[in-house]
Amino acid sequence: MTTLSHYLLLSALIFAVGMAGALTRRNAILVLVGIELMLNAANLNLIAFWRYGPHPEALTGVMFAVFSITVAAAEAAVGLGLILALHRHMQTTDLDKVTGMKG
Amino acid sequence: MSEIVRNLWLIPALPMLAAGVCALLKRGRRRLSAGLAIGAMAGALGLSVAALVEAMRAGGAAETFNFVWLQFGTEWLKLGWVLNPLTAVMLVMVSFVGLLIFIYSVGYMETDENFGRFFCFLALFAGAMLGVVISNSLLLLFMCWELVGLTSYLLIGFWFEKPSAAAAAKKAFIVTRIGDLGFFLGMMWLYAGSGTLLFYDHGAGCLEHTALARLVAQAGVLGLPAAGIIAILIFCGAAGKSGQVPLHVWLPDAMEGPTPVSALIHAATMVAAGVFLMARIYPLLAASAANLGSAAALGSAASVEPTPALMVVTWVGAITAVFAAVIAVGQYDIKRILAYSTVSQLGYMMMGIGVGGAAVGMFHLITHAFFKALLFLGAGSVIHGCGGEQDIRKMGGLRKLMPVTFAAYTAGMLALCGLPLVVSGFWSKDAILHAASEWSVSHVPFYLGTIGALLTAFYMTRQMAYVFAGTLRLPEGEAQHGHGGHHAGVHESPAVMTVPLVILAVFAVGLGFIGTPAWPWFQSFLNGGQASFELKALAGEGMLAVMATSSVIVLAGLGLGWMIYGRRGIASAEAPDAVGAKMPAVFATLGAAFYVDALYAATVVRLNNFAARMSARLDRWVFGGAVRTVTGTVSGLAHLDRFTDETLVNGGFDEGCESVTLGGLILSLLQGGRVQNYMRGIGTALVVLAALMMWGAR
Amino acid sequence: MTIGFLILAIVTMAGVVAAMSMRHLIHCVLALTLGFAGLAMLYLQLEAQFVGLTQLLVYVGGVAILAVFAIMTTHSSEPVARPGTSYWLGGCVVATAVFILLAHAIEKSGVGARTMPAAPVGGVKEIGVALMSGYILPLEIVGLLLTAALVGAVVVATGEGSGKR
Amino acid sequence: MTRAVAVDQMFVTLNHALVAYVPAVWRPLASAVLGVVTVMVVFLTLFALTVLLERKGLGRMQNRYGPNRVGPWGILQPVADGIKAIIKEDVVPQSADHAVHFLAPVLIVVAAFLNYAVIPVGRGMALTDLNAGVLFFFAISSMVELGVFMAGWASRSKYSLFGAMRAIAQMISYEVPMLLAATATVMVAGTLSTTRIVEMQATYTGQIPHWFVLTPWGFTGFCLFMVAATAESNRSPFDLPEGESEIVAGYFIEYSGFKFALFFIGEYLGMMATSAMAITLFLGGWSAPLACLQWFPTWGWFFVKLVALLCGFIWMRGTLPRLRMDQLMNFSWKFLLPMTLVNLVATGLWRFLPVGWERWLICGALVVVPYALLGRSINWQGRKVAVRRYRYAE
Repeated sequence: MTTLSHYLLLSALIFAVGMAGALTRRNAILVLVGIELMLNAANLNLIAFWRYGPHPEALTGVMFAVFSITVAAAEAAVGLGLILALHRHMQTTDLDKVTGMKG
Repeated sequence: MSEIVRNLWLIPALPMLAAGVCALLKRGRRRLSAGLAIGAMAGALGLSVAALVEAMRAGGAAETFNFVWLQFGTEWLKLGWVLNPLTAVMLVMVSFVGLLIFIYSVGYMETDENFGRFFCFLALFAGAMLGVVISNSLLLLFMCWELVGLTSYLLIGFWFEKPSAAAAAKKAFIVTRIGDLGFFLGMMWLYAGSGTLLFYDHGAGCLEHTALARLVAQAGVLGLPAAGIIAILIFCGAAGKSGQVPLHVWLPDAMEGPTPVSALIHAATMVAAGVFLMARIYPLLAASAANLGSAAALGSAASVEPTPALMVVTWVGAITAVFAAVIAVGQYDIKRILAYSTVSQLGYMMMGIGVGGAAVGMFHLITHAFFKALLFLGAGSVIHGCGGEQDIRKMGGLRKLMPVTFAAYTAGMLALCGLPLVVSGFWSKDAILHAASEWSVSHVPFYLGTIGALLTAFYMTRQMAYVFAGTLRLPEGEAQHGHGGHHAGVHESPAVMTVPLVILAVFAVGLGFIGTPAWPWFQSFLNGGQASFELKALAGEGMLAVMATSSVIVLAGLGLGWMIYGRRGIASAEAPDAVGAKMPAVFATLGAAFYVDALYAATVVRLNNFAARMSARLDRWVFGGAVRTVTGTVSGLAHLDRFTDETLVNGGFDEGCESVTLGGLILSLLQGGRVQNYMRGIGTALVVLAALMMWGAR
Repeated sequence: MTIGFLILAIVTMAGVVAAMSMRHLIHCVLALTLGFAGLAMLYLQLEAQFVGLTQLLVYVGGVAILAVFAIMTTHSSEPVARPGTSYWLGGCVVATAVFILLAHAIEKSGVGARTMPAAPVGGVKEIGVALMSGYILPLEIVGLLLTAALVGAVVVATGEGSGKR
Repeated sequence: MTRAVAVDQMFVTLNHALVAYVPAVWRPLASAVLGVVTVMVVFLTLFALTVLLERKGLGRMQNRYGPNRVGPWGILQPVADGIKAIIKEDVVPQSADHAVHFLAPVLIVVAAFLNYAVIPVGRGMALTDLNAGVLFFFAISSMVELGVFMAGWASRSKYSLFGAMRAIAQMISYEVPMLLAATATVMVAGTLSTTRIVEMQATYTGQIPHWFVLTPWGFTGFCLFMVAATAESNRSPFDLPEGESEIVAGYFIEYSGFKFALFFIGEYLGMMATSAMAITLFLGGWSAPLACLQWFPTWGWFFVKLVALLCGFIWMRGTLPRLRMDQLMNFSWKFLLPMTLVNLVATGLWRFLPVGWERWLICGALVVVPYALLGRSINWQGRKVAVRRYRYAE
């Protein structure tokens, strides 16, 4: 029998992997992908809590997940657009080379 | 109120609009700018004629249109325009003469590269002048008046690359400003005294009975009533603008401008604005208890008792008339002769207003505008034909070379001299002399006027003899327009210049018939009455005697001139003047215009310089010394202050700053610009916080 | 733990880990789609049909393709680490710490003991009704957000003054 | 009537009969496997027939015979093709990304087959009745793009990469109007379940069925959907991604042998799947076109309609020339998308206006007027679209 904690642990694992990617990869696109993964992990949490919650008929978690997916899609579009703009200006997507805000 | 009165503002607005558009045009759009200016002027002429018709229909009554311009507190400042016979006549004259001169300018300025600018200024001038004419408010009139002065300045200095032109423009501007100071003071006083600057405002205007009565009742200075003082102050402005002695010095110099400008501004219209102003405020000039009682504010000389203001005007005018005429005899520059002649004639007009009322002066103004414009344009034609030469000694024999110009010039010259019975100048001058002969105060102005007439005829004959008679004395190498041969360069001017000349000539001769004693239409129109044709008025009281005297005088002047200059002819350009040879000292004095400029240079200018130097000394030693003492004390204190500041305060502050900078440098190492470093920091902080929440915060 | 969940979890984790660790960017994105698809399957398994299919549509059909496009357009590849600039270990440590914290929190909280209640009836229609009634305001705001993001992304990606596209 | 019902439901009955032999625990799995196998067999056969039909039909349109050597009238040609594809050497470029290169055709075919899961082939004959069937269909369709990209990218060839990029751009562009066109039906039906949508259309007023295509918005939606579907399946005139004269063969140029055949299958299966979706959404699914024709089995009607639409595709391919890339994009974003949006408005009005001729008038005008305006104002590179008269050699 699958319990809620299984889903939550899986979600935490995905979150951690996404975070590790976002922290270690140098390519801006992959960093963005890592962030998307973190968002997805959160979505999995939402759905799992909804399904195991006391009032699944209220659809709260589903709604939250739907909006979250929508926002994540918008975020991805804008993020990738920004990466394109970054590439046009600096000819690189290597985040280590993008240090224009250096103190 | 008829449509034309309501829309009277269009008349000055049209040329002003044209000027605005011309100013925006590119330099190369010569035809367009000239066309705009001429078209606007033609439109203004059409409207002016309509206004004249309306004024004739209204029969002398002043129709006004007033509006509120500013409100301060409970006071209103109104502006407006007025249509009465004076306005209508002046409008038609200005726009008609202006139109002809505009057309003439197309030919005269043909080769000038600043053609567009010229027409822009001309149109602006015309608009401002028409604004002066229609103003129903002394303030609006003053604004336009100053605008006229500005355009005059601009046009005199049109060839500003010539130092003399630039100097002349400056001189004109400054000298007229002296007069305008009086004008402004008068205006202030008038507003203070009467509470309005509107001329006519349905009984409440400053030229109407109520206000005049108040002004007459108020005490001024020197024992004169306020009305008289105000009128004299305003006359100062008029004297400056109209070149009356002693403010006449700018007008001959103003001839540095292009000849159409001389014709339009410094002969026909602007300088006449002073006379016009006097005519406009004639009720104020003539305001005295006795005159107000007889209710003949704008009446003829007979019913007006001379007031101090009128006397001032008369005397200044009479003296100017003779003074300038004398100077004109000794001049060699074709335009300067005409300029002094203009000054002289303006003196006549002032005298006419003083002795005979507005109508008399205005009649001479109108006729003078035509024939003096004609003379100037003729002179311009001569100058144009001779390739820019202005010295009459180097001319001669142009009668055959420039026949049209000669004919027109002769007509103008005869009109100016006042050839008996034929020309307009005779009738208008005769009216002035007749009024002067009947003046109750003194007969001296009459005699002065007679002498002036003699001199006028004399110097004009001299000029004709120099310019048109004899043989051409133009040196080789000048005015060669490339045709080769003997002075083939001297030529008749193109039709665009001669046609306005001919039209003006017709008017110069014929215009006098609207104001003869037998049929005084002009005078009665201005005075609001009906003219009737009575031949026997010619033989009226003293009329014939004055006419005969004037005829004899004029013929004598002409004959004398012919005797001295025409008969023998002028041998060469270097030959001394016939009069000058006899009386060199006197003649030199005349040539230098009685040394008025030198006098001013020796007195006014030097006094001014001396005062300036004294001010400088005062400034440097007295005030400067005080200032230096104060500054020395202050700067000593400042040094002390600086010492404490730098060593004590700044030292501490710098230490603080340095340590902050150092800290910033160390901290900025954290800000590596690497996003992921920040993210790692955030992640670590998150972990630590969560761990604290979980385990630490029990 | 059921077999289905185990398989899906393994597939998903494989995809996710591959996405974050493979050298070639395109491989990363392809592995990522596998992870996304696995997550979608997990949603379906949790009876969230609509969310699962939306996940598939948006992430596999949209975001992954977008990422691929971005990679192709920028010719990017994972840069070679320069010596002394490797933060690989640091990132991993932080991520691991986060996971340990989360796992600890999950274990401690006791929600994991919950059992799955009966599957809720209906699905898509109820979601639609809820979207159009109780959630109408968020829906409108999300619509606005999407429009803004669309326009913004186009503007940012087009750049100033370039007439391409 | 009972006989007709029996014929209609014979596959369902057969399924139940076969599954009954399996132990109860395994029955759902057995039923699913049976259904999947059946669908695969049936549609693969249909694929073979379609290819033959297309080759013969195109041949006729181009004044030639088409395949006529293998078997009587050439009807065994697909078999020969299949054998050839299987035994041909599978060439993989040396620099290719082998794993991805292998996965791409598989993904495409799997995605194409998955689409059929929600298509109701006959009364009660859908593999699954998902709540969100239509959404499922589009979600799966979007996976094809990924397969296309994988194929193009893994081949390490410029041509295939260009083809893949073109294909993805085109598919993304046309997915939007396609989805919006389908949304119209969903709005009126009030459900995303394909089975329910078809059942709603399978009622009659007199002889006339309640097909959505017989309404103004439905007709518009159907036309838009079909145009988008043509582009979505990379068919002529939208076959730029595999335009032979431009980029040789597009994203699958580096494939040979059975993998190539898989692409081929995937393309035709995709085409058939979208056609089936169009039938489900607009053409009444398995319902008979007239009430009096209901004696014919429902699955029969479905396949009649499917073949008719396929013939339409073939006809279009034989008729229309290929578009340029900019024309393609312009058409999608400047014509199809606005039209679908307008159509959505018309659909909403249709849903809420009272029944009567006014409804027809308003919705019809709302669709026709924008169509005329958009059609006129559409601008290819500054030129208006006009009837072009070709002058042949004179």
